[in-house]
Amino acid sequence: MMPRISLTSSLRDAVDGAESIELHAETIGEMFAKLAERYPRMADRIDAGIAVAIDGQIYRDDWNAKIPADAAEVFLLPRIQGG
Amino acid sequence: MTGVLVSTTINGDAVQFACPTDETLLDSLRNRVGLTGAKEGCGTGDCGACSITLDGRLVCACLVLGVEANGREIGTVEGLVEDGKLHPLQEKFIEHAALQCGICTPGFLVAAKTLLEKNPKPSEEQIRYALAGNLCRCTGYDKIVRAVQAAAKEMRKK
Amino acid sequence: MRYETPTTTKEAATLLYKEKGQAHILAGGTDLLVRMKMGMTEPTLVVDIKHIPAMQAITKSAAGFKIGATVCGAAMTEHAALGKAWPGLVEAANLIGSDQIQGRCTMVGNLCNGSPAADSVPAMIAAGAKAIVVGKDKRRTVAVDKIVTGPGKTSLAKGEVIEAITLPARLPRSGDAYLRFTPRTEMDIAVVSAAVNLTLERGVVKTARVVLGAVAPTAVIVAKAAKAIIGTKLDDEALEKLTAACAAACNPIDDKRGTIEYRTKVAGVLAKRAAKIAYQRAGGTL
Amino acid sequence: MGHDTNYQDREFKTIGTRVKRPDGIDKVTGRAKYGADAFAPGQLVGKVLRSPHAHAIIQKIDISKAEKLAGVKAIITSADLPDLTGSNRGMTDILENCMARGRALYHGHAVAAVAAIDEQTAKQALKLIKVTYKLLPHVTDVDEAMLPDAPIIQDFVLQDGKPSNIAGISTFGHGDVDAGFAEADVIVEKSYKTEQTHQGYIEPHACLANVSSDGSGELWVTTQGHFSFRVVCSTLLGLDMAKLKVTSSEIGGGFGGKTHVWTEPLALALSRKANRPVKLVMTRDEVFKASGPTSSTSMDIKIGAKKDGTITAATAILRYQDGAFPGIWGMLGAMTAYACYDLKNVKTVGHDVLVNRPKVAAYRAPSAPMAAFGVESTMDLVANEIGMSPLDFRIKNAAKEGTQASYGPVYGPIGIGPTLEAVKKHPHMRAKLKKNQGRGMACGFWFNFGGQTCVDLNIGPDGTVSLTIGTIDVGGSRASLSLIVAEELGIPYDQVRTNIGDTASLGHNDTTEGSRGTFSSGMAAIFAARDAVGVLRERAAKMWDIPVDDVVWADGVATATGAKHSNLPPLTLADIAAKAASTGGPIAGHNEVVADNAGVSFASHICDVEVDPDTGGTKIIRYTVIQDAGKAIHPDYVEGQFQGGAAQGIGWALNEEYIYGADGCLQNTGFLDYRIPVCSDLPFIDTQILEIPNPNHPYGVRGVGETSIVPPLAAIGNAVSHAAGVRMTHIPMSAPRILKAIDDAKA
Repeated sequence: MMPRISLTSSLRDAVDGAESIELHAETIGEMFAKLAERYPRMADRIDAGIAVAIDGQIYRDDWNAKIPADAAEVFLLPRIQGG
Repeated sequence: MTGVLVSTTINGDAVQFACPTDETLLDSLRNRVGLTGAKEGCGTGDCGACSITLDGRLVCACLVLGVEANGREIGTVEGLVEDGKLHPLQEKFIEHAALQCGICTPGFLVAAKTLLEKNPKPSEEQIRYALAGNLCRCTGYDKIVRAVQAAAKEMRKK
Repeated sequence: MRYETPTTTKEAATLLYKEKGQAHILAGGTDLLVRMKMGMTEPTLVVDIKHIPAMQAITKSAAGFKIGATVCGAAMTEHAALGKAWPGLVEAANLIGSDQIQGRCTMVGNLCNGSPAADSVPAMIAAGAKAIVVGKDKRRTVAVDKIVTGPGKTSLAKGEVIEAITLPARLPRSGDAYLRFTPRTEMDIAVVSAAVNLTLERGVVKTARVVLGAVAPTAVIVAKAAKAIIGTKLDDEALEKLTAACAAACNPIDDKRGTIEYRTKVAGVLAKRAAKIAYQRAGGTL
Repeated sequence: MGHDTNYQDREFKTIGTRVKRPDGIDKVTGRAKYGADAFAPGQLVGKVLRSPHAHAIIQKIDISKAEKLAGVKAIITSADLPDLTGSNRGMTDILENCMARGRALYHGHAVAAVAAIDEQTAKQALKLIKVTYKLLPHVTDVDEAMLPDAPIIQDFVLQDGKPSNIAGISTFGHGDVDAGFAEADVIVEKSYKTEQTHQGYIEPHACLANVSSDGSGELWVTTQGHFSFRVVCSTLLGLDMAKLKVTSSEIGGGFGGKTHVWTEPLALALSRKANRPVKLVMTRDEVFKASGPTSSTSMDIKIGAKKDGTITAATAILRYQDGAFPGIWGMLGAMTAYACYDLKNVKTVGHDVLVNRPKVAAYRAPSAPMAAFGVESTMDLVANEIGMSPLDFRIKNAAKEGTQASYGPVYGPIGIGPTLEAVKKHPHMRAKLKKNQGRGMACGFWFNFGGQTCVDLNIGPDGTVSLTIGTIDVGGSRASLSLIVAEELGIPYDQVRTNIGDTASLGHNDTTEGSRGTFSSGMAAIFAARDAVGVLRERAAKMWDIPVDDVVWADGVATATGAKHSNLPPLTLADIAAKAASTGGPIAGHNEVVADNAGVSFASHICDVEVDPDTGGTKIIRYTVIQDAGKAIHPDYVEGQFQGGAAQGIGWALNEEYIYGADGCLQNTGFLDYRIPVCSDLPFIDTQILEIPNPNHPYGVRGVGETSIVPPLAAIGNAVSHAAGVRMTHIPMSAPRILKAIDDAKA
């Protein structure tokens, strides 16, 4: 199964306005690589920092994190800061 | 710049230091005597982090000139330990987790000690008002007030 | 910066008179050291008056109390007889800063600093306090309300030093009170304040003085407010008149601590509450 | 590597006990060394000259007189800090914020700095530096900065190709809000404003910089992230990272304000120029003028609901002020605004707006408290309109597992529902109120996060254990981490000591922010301890000369299993450590981890206030914090975080604010007029810790530190509205604002 990757609205302009994309990747790093390949404008956004929620768990840093084949949701959102 | 020699007593010890006349006692204590327990949080008497006693009275060391200490008795947080034993306030502050970052702690301890010497059985309200000159940004004061209450109780037993 | 520790008031006055540069008196230092820290003043001479015996004590005589210029707020609070006679004044002095500030600050410093928001000043004026002023050549006694002439300004001549504050002998059935509004419960500057001092005769206000702080360039004596309650038992009508008189006497500014509107409104509220406290302290029942 | 981060339900022995912190004695005796407590031989005093203007071109800086003053050893201006940041905009902004480059962007912006033999000389030198300014129009209000004719703060910021102060517009949400509002029986729309606040840590920024002529250097500094400071400082100064050793002092509070460099690069540059150590300590005045406040905001909130209490749609238009440099603060407000609720149709738009104020830094759950104030106040208004209790209205709409969060993803197991149920059961909700008193409640959310983390665990020859971490300890985390190691190794707490390593002793650790300290270093400590247990078992096996598979580690001892080894007495840590030399050398565990999944956190607060209707003065009568903390490692310090966040929120709600004059200058740069709560302002703050385990931490730990500051603004606003009968829409709810609202309502 290929998980759908949803994007927060501020990232959509980099993927030609799509709200979500179908893409096969086993890890966050692989997903980012494939996204940047398919949508060159995503490269800068990825460099600037994107957090990834996989079934509700937010990964801010770990590009090795696995994307399970049965993941119900992969969501890309801006990288956050705290106090 | 005019410099003067100051002879004073700090925590019971005779101490001499030389300082410019316009230097605060806080700077003298920290930079010339080497007692850095009193902290500068504001330098204008609004935070109490530099609380010390001067002839037994609680004051902000940032609002006293170093030269004024001549011939007088100073008490700082470094003098709270007696015979190698922590003061009950120090014990209770640790036990009750009454400090987080700890920068305000020396000032609170000196102020609380002064309070308990005058009033061994203060009410919660009296504690809160007596410590109102000491700002703490971490704890919301809850555990500080509880630690002072516990120390007061402990000290009354003796 | 020269630092001097004279042992007589006259000596202090002479030092201050002769100084060509920026000269300051150091008593509690709770204003002076802040101004030095903020770079608002760079003194060439500081005269520490705490070594002058005539300034160090609170004394009581048939004429009333005399409070030396270097007596700190905490020492006033500790003086039982003073607190009994002038509870409002002692409370006002006690409101200047934290316990740490109380260990140093003095009423005379509070006065000479010339702040419109000084806590002890309305209470001193309400009490009819006088200042003993010593110059290099002569002494004079001045009513406290004549000392401050504007924000940061006083009527003292170059070299003049206030040695002590005197309070008149306390008549029986008298009471005073001071209230202020501050955003915090402690460690704050009055946004607006009110002091009331009164004497009763058979439960009726015989004499009264109402003074407001932080509503004008200097503390304001509101004669109309006093008049409104004289001859009354502080009934609602009298208190309403007092409130209105206080509002009318306000000439405040908008600043970081409060608005004109707020100060004008709350001055009357505080004066009313202070009048009630003073009345009860004088033995009246509301 | 390869450690399982999943939650393992188990019985704890030491976790959850209230032990004494290891740094306690140093901190109650005055021995603990903070930023300003260091000394280096030959050190100079550093001082910074700051702009007296809100916005001005710096035409000339004449240092000739200052240079000639005896005792002055170095003077720097922006010319001494060439731009080495390449095309990294964020880094360039940091450089420019540290020292103005041709233009002062806010009152207090650094313009020059000196190093001299003592304080008096340094101050004198600042006076002798003559700066020629050409004043520019300024803007300090967020709404005014968005007007078409507003003075432009940064030329590189464009909207639709034109210069603008709007540095970013971020939109979040899902569904169709127009359709949702059409379905609503009740719609409430309200605008709110909140003023700028400061983190208000009691310790000013302070550092001691020492750069040698060979380009190596040391920096002693009060910071939330010494590794990040190393990255930034070495980049700005062109130093090799490995040659700059940064040591974190004890830290006197941070709350986000010490995640950022302010004067540290200046101290390093001065030290390099003078070739001597330079100590640079900010005054309180400088801290307020020129270090990390939070945003002031302006917001429009709209919520629609059916009579049965179902929210049909919600929107939030948020305008957050970033200071003079772009940030993500409006974006974070837009992400967090509705995070507590299960909404079918929701849209939030966050604007990041530039003004002539200091660069905004994170402040505890940054941006969430303001948005929560708008949303949670409006929630009460809607509940009131439909005749439902505010609590039941929130319970009905609370987010739960499977809810699509308003910021995008779908929630796993979360704690908002349980905190609301706990509110319902709490005795505080049934306590009687007196005249002029009112009760309010509100909810809050924060993300929490983990990040790069690295720890070292070393077992000494006597069997005591030393844990070295790279996250700093602001509130007792060394005690919590020692508890974790003690738990994992099965030994007493006293046998473990946790220390904070400098940048030369560990790999990179991210800044201690986002409530990550105990969560992430705790995770790494567990794994390092497990590695060490593996080594201990091997060593015991060697000592016994039996297969390692026959050795188990439990309760702090190695035991040989099986009947054939029943003659072997257990070996303690000390027994094994004593023989380390002959069994393979020092015994250690080590772990590097990217600790993601800190677990989102929710809180619900209850507050009673009393309002004096004649003065507008407000007193907090009672306050209760209920928060999901995951597993509480050291309950005292979890409670401390709850209470501290609530107290900061109370100060923000009632009194704290940056006050700018018409000249664009900050008027209250001290603790007298920037009023953080004093002891007599507050009651005891009750706490209730809910321990809903984080599924992604072996012990179920979540971030704890930040969420507690989110609900207070709204909880107090709601309480004031019940006490005084007026809805406050402007924070802080100072006495003049409340009295005016009361009078306006009467009129």
